[in-house]
Amino acid sequence: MNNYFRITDEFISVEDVVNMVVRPESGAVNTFIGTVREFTKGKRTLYLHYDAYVPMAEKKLAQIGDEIQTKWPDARVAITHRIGELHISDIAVVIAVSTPHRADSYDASRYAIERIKEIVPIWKKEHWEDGESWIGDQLETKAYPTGKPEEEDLYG
Amino acid sequence: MNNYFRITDEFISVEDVVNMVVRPESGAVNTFIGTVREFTKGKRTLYLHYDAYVPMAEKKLAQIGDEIQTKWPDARVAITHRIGELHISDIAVVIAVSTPHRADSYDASRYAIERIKEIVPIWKKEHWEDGESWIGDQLETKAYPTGKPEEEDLYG
Amino acid sequence: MVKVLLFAQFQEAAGRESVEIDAAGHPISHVKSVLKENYGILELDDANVAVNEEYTNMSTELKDGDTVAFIPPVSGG
Amino acid sequence: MVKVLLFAQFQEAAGRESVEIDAAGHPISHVKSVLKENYGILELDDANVAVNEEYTNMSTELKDGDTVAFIPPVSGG
Repeated sequence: MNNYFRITDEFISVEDVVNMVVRPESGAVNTFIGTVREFTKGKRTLYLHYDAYVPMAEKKLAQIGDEIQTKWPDARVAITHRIGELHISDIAVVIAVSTPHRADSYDASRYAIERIKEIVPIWKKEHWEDGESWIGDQLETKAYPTGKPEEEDLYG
Repeated sequence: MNNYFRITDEFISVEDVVNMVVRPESGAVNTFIGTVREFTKGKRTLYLHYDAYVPMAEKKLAQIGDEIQTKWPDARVAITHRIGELHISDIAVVIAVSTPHRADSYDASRYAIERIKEIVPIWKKEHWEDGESWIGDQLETKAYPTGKPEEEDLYG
Repeated sequence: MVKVLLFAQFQEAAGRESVEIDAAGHPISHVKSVLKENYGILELDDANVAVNEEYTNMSTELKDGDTVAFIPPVSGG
Repeated sequence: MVKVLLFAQFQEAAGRESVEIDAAGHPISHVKSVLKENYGILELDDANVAVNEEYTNMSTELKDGDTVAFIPPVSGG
């Protein structure tokens, strides 16, 4: 159970991730839980599929842990990200950060989710009522409909 | 299980509190978990005792929920605070806030814990190796040793 | 009569969870004086007060049947 | 030989998870050209690249036995 940075294709227990970081020196645990949202910009999601380059993704999660340790030496971090098919309200990611005092737990947790969205090789495919797309950026404004890239996506 | 703002004298399940706020419209849940820390300013805590004015404390937690709803209309909030005797690493409070997008979940969760520390009638008594004190402010710099208030605490 | 609730260090100082005081028609500051003089609760200057589970101030006039709570500095979370 | 890993939309465009390319001694940009021309992967300009699970850039020269991954814009979390 000491797998602090983990990609899994199974249900994530929030409690398991939290328990990895609770310890006598900490008084605060901040947890970020990403769940599958039904509507994005008015479009209804039916389900998602997450793909990952698993060994590299786990390395990059661990790197985020190291970055946090450098910025907040008293923090302890655990991150689990799920892949495969996920339905509405399913948990995709759980980040838990413990620190002695609360302010750092918020800041380090926020840092972790922002870095995940920048450097961890995981990809989300949205399945909508009228089609499907790999989502290509974190504002979720750019989608890549399978096999039909728009010219502006290629060269813009 | 729809008791969103709750004082309890039993173990708090993080999962239960999180599940109260997960819903199709949300994509993010931020959770703050307060745990009993062993050392504060070099002093070792053996255990804590939390007391509360229970009906008023639950009202004030609900008021914090209302304040968050006003500031972040898309948020849903649940807060459970434990009272009684707690030991090192036990969970004293769980706050869960769900929002459609992540930034709001962090901000609203942070708002909730700061407000708890301002307005909710709950008191913590620290039991140390060499004595015990009711803790009187949130910087934990001011303690009230039972029956022996310092003059500066009274009139300072 | 007014019911006065005591918590944390106030409860320990008085050795009881509540007292009944004949304070209808008086402001809360009157109850505060009684608690200091008759019940040995000395740290009341840092306290907040609530009537019927809502914060108020020391000048609030009490009615028969009110429940007053003296709230020491809080430390939840 | 160099192993080239394909993910997400690249995997779907090529219809396979990986290809082997005789690219030792060449920069990664060479592999990119091969993927465009021979495997129909057109959206490569937004991609990042990794060699042996670490990010690098298109000018990195490949060695025999390297594993190259083309990383589409990520969207975890």
